[in-house]
Amino acid sequence: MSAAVIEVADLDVYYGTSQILFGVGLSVRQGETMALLGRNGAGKSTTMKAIMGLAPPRRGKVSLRGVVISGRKPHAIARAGLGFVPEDRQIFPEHTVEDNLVIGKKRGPDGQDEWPIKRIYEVFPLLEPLRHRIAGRLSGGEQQMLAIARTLMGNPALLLLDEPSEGLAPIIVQRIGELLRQLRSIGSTVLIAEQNMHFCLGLASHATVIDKGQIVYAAGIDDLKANDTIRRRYLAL
Amino acid sequence: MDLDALVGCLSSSACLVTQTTSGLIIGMLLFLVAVGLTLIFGVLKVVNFSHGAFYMFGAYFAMTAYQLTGSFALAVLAGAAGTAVLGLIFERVFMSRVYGADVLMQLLVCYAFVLIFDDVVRIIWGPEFKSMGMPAAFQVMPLFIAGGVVPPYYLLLIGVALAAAIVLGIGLSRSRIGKVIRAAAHNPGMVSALGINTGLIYGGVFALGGMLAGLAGALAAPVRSLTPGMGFSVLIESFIVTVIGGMGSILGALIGALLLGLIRSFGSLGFPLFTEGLMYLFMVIVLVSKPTGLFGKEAA
Amino acid sequence: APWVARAQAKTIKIGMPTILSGRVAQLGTSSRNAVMLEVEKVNAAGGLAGRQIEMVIRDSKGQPQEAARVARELVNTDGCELLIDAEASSGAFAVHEVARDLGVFCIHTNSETSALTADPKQHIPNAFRTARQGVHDSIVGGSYAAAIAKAKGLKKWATCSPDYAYGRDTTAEFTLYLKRFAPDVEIISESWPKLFQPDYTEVVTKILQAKPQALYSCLWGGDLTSYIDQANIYAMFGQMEVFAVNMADYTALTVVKNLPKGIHSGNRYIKTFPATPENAAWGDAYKAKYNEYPTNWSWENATAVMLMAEAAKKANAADGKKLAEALAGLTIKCPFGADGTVTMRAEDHTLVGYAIGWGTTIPQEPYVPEVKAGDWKTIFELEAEWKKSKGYT
Amino acid sequence: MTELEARRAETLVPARGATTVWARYRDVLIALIAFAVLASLPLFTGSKALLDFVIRCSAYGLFATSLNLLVGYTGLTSFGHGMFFGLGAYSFGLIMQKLGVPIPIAFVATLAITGVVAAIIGAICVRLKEIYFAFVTLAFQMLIHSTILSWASFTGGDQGLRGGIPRPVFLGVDLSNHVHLYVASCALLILGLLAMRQIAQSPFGYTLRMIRDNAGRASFLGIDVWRAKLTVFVLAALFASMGGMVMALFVSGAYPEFAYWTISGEGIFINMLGGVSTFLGPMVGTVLLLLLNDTVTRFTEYHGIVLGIVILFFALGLRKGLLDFVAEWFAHRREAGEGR
Amino acid sequence: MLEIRNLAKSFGGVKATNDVTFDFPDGSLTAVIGPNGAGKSTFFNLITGALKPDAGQVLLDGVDLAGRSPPEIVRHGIGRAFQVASIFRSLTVEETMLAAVSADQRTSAVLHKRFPLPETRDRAEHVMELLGLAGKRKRTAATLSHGDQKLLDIALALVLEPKVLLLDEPTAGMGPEERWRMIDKVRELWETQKITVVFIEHDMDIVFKIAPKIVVLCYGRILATGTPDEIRNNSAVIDAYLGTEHAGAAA
Ligand SMILES: Nc1ncnc2c1ncn2[C@@H]1O[C@H](COP(=O)(O)OP(=O)(O)OP(=O)(O)O)[C@@H](O)[C@H]1O
Ligand SMILES: Nc1ncnc2c1ncn2[C@@H]1O[C@H](COP(=O)(O)OP(=O)(O)OP(=O)(O)O)[C@@H](O)[C@H]1O
Ligand SMILES: [Mg+2]
Ligand SMILES: [Mg+2]
Repeated sequence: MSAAVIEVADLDVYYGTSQILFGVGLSVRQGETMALLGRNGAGKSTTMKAIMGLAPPRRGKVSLRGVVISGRKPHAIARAGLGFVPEDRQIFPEHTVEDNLVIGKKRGPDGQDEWPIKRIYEVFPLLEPLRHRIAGRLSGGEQQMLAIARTLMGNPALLLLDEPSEGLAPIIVQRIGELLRQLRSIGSTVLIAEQNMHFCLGLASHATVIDKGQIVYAAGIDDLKANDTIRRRYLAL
Repeated sequence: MDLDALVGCLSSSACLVTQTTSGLIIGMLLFLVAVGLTLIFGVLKVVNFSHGAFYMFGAYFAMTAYQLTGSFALAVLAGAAGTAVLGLIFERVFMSRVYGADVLMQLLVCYAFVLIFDDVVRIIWGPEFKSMGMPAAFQVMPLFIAGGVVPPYYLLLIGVALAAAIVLGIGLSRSRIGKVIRAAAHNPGMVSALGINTGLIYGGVFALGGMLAGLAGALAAPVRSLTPGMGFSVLIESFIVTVIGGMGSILGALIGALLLGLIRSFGSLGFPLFTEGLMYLFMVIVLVSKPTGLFGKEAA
Repeated sequence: APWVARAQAKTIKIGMPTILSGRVAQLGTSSRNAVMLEVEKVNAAGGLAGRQIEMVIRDSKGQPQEAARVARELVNTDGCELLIDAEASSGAFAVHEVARDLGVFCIHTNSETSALTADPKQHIPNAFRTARQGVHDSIVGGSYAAAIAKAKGLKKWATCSPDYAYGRDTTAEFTLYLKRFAPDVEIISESWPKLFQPDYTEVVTKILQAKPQALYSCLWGGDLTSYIDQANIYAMFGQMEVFAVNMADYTALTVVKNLPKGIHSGNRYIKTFPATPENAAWGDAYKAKYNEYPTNWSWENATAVMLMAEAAKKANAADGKKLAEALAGLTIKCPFGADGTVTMRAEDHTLVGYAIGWGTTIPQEPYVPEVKAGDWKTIFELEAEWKKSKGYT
Repeated sequence: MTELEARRAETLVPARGATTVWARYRDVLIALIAFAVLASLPLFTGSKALLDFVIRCSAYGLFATSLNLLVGYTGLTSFGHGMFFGLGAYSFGLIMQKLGVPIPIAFVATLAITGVVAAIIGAICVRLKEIYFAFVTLAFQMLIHSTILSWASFTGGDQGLRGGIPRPVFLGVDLSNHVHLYVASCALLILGLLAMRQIAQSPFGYTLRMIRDNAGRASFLGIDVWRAKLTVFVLAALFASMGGMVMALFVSGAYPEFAYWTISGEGIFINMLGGVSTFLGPMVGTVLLLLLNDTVTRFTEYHGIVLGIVILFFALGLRKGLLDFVAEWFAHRREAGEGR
Repeated sequence: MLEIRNLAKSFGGVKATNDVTFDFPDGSLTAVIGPNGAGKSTFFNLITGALKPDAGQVLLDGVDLAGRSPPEIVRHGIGRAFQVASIFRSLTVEETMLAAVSADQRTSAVLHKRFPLPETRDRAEHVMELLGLAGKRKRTAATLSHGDQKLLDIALALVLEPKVLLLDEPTAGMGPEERWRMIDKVRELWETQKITVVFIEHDMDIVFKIAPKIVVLCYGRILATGTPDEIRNNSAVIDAYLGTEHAGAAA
């Protein structure tokens, strides 16, 4: 079994005076697609933001391949090899598609460049004809692809995806699902937060369930599919 | 009102050339100050009320450097570099602490520094006004172009400002750093999550804005008297410029500054007692017909 | 009675609102310097009718409402019995109202606006002015300029003055007297830049367009030096005679780097005019103490203290009311007098007889080598006429 | 915010309901007591300076509180509110000097003039958003300031309205008497504050809050946002004008500085100092600023540095106005107390 | 009845709404679906006055409302809720409701009385009760959970007692459980209040389950209309929107 790419231990996160995460811990190994599941407001996005340094944890530790990265600034964390696609996509609406990609360009933590723009267009053939379009005018699904592509441009060792299916037409959700399966097949490591179970269960290899800011369950995806109690209790399925 | 003078001037090429260049000169110096203002607003959404102080420091730094070295080039360099450093420090140490707070809080921090900087200048250089003096190289007869008078120093000045405008305009729209700066203006969180040090960008933008104002101050030092508080009237005019052009737009700042310069130069002929009022009136008219300035974008 | 004697021995506080911050702080500071210089002398000589003077000097930031507030506070809270109002014009009018309200003795030292004392509506028995008066200045300037205009045939004139009351009044009065003495003079262009305007380029070019033979300006201080620097690079000074009334002041003379030769100017404070040992000694003493030359405001404030000291001597009291009675009509020896004396005119409580004249500049000390003194007899005549025309008499 | 936090926040909101009538009378009662205390001050102290201070607080307090109706309640940051302060001072002074009518008539006439001018300017300004609104109000302020300077024959130009403001005795009230002027200023202040409090707590006041939070949504509830903004713009102008009148009476004149942008700047400064989310924040700010100003100028002419550092303390240290800070601090205390 | 006649709007070159004609009978419940960027929100914006149509009519009971301002249209009886909850962050739930009723009763400009006016209470109370917000009345809107904020947004539209209620993705961003709770509430409202409801939704499970009638928009045009079964099996809709996963699935 390969070593953990990312190891999260004992995270406490606050917004102002209110505590959101209580000792959250999880780990994702090379080549895994880990689903982070939980109800609305359970703390999925907060966990991702905490890992990225966008919501700095008050306690706890995040290490990437054994190197502690918590406490650094978001840009330093990104440079260490994390790529984040936020729940609301946050593309740069006034830039063109290609400019969005260019802004995301950076070498990987070991100086590698596995994602030249040509390869991006190979993996996202839909984006190529749109390269000179103003990103704000793209449809939601196209924006979602752009957001993922932009993050890949930074050659991340680990991809954090926050609700990639939200608000998208079913056909687009399907397409993004195909894309993620493709990424998995080329060995990318992914941590994905989702509400859409159909979508997620067909995609992930492992699952972690979070509820009220605490991890309540972690196992392989088939385990979860078999475990009715957890699914009913925390995922309302 | 003295419309005859205005009409008379418009029909004479000598007068047209002279007044137009004089408008350009006023406009270009204004542009250098205003573009920093608009840049800082565009990226950090901070209305930098202390921007005039950078203009002031630019002039004082230049004067001191000139007195010490006797070199005008070094003086301009000192003005620009000194204010760049000052801008960086100001942003990193103070402004960076109030991002995310109420906009008025940011205004307040800037206002505090208007007060502090003026007194600092008073303490260092004294309350009296100073004059740097025109470098000998430029103490020459003015040029005559189509009957109009154009001093060589002002040609230099227009050239520098124009170069700054072009470099900035192209730099920001073409280069990656420019794209990143514009993106950071929209969404700093996302930009930093992509691995870009936004703190550096913010500091850099403030340094750049400060440097441009300082450059304007340094270039103005030979022809304007230096006094604590000298940044103020320049600041107000630059605000008019940026608002007319649209907050955050570099092209807007350029056009706004030139328009204002021309309003001044031709307005002083036709409305000698209401030149100032003319500027405000113009601003009101622009904003009423285009509520976000000439090149401003509707806030999302 | 013994308690009277003790009360007499008590120090007397004099309140002084002035401008110690902002654009004209330099002038406010020079006012304070001059006052302190003189007060030290008075105190060394036994004080004001035996009472040592304690100056309470406060900054008004040049804002009238602050000047009024500070003046009231000086009297009401700090117990000042007399006021030296070292404010610029609008502040002076504000303090004037305080003096009217509180009845406190007050000398305005810096406001040159004629109306402050000339307008009978403004008149109150407890207020005086030791500043030069605008109309005096203009009469002397007008007659001096007219003489040169006639000699050199300068018919076409332009004016360029700051757009506020001082600039407008002074310019209007100057041209009035210029035309009176040289009737064929014609004003062909007027420019009114704002006070503290940073750039004068459009004004300079506008004047160049008009091609006048002579230019009058009452810009002052930093504005004047900016203007000179900016006009210089258009080579303006070679093209016309320039009459800049506020040029011959050390604040401008010592600062401007390329002072053109031959600018005509009225005296503000200049060590060499009046060319008396007393005046030179006073200027040197000031320079020795403060390491800079006095300003126009300096002599005006010094004169106020000198007058107060003499009035106190005459009244043998430091009480405001008695002081005011003694001061009206008082003539004293003074380094700044045209004939060695100055007088506080009884009828309108304003200073007369001070040295006033015009000369031309050279780029180094003594800057204005020869000053042609104005004639007070002419001044009085024309002033009376002016007052009548304004309906002041 | 978590559920837990939210539940805490819940306890902070005072119970409303049948208490609204009482709330209204409570405000009146507090106002009456405040007036009684202020008005009896001259009986206990002979300090004219203290009375002067209170008069100036009235002038600035009315002005700053009215600005808060715009900034705090409606989210309209005006950089030009000072124009109405100046307009009030000048109109009142000119009416008294030129027409010599009884003071109450001049008072009402000034309010009428201010109202008309504010309606015209407001109609143009309130269409604009945020920074552009701020700057177009500033432009109008500068236009008015320029007009005052240029129209010297009428306004006295930069020298201001000279010769004092006549104060004919009206119904036994003699405003040239210091104590009378003092009591009248206090009365105006208290009445003005009470009226503004009523505006803030009226249905209209809540309309303003809605506009501040989300103007777009408010319009989908059937609210004419433009009209509401214009109304509050004019109302705020009236109270600012009242402040200007008190100032004119205090200095017995009017000066262009009253209509200069610095007055607007001070108003915003006061609001930030005192706090914009509490009704009395601007009043606290007024007292703070005036105290600061009066004491600092006594001791140093480098008051810029001192004032600047104090501002930095507020802006970087508290990050909010004093009264807002205190209110929040109390809220936390209470919360902690209940937690136990 | 709400009748849309030849409604059109373009942004630059993009025809966001392209000659749309459709009737919503009184008391109907209609779902609007379509690909991202199809012009669904734009369609709502045109009806409610947030955008001015380039052409066409919006007839409510025969009165043309096209091009009028939002306040006017609201007063004619078209209320809406937003894709992203649009609420008043600093007001409490109760204050929000009271102020909204006040606006509807034309007392929002009253100066001389204290807020809230007694006559606003009942309606506010009723709607808070109806949507289950009564227990959270003292909560500041900003502190509400995502779902409750959406509820509050809908409550704001409802408290105006509209004839037509437009809901833009009422379940957006909600988990499966909240989603169903929300949509049950919408259906309950529709059944009890007898109002016309139109909602935009991307969750096909929901759409097919509760909407008797569905309109599919694509590139600003109506691509198809019909019952869930008709839509599910419409090949054009499958190609443009549904994809293979939902197609005919529940048939
Ligand atoms: N900026 C904030 N300030 C205060 N509380 C916040 C903030 N952002 C989120 N919260 C609270 O933190 C908790 C966790 O939020 P988070 O966004 O992590 O949930 P989530 O699991 O991603 O939910 P969703 O599925 O709705 O996206 C929620 O109770 C939320 O209300
Ligand atoms: N204000 C606007 N300016 C320019 N283009 C706009 C504007 N609003 C919408 N559009 C464009 O109109 C089209 C329709 O947008 P609309 O928001 O109506 O889509 P939608 O169907 O609601 O999509 P989604 O399901 O993603 O919410 C899109 O191409 C969009 O980019
Ligand atoms: Mg989330
Ligand atoms: Mg939409």
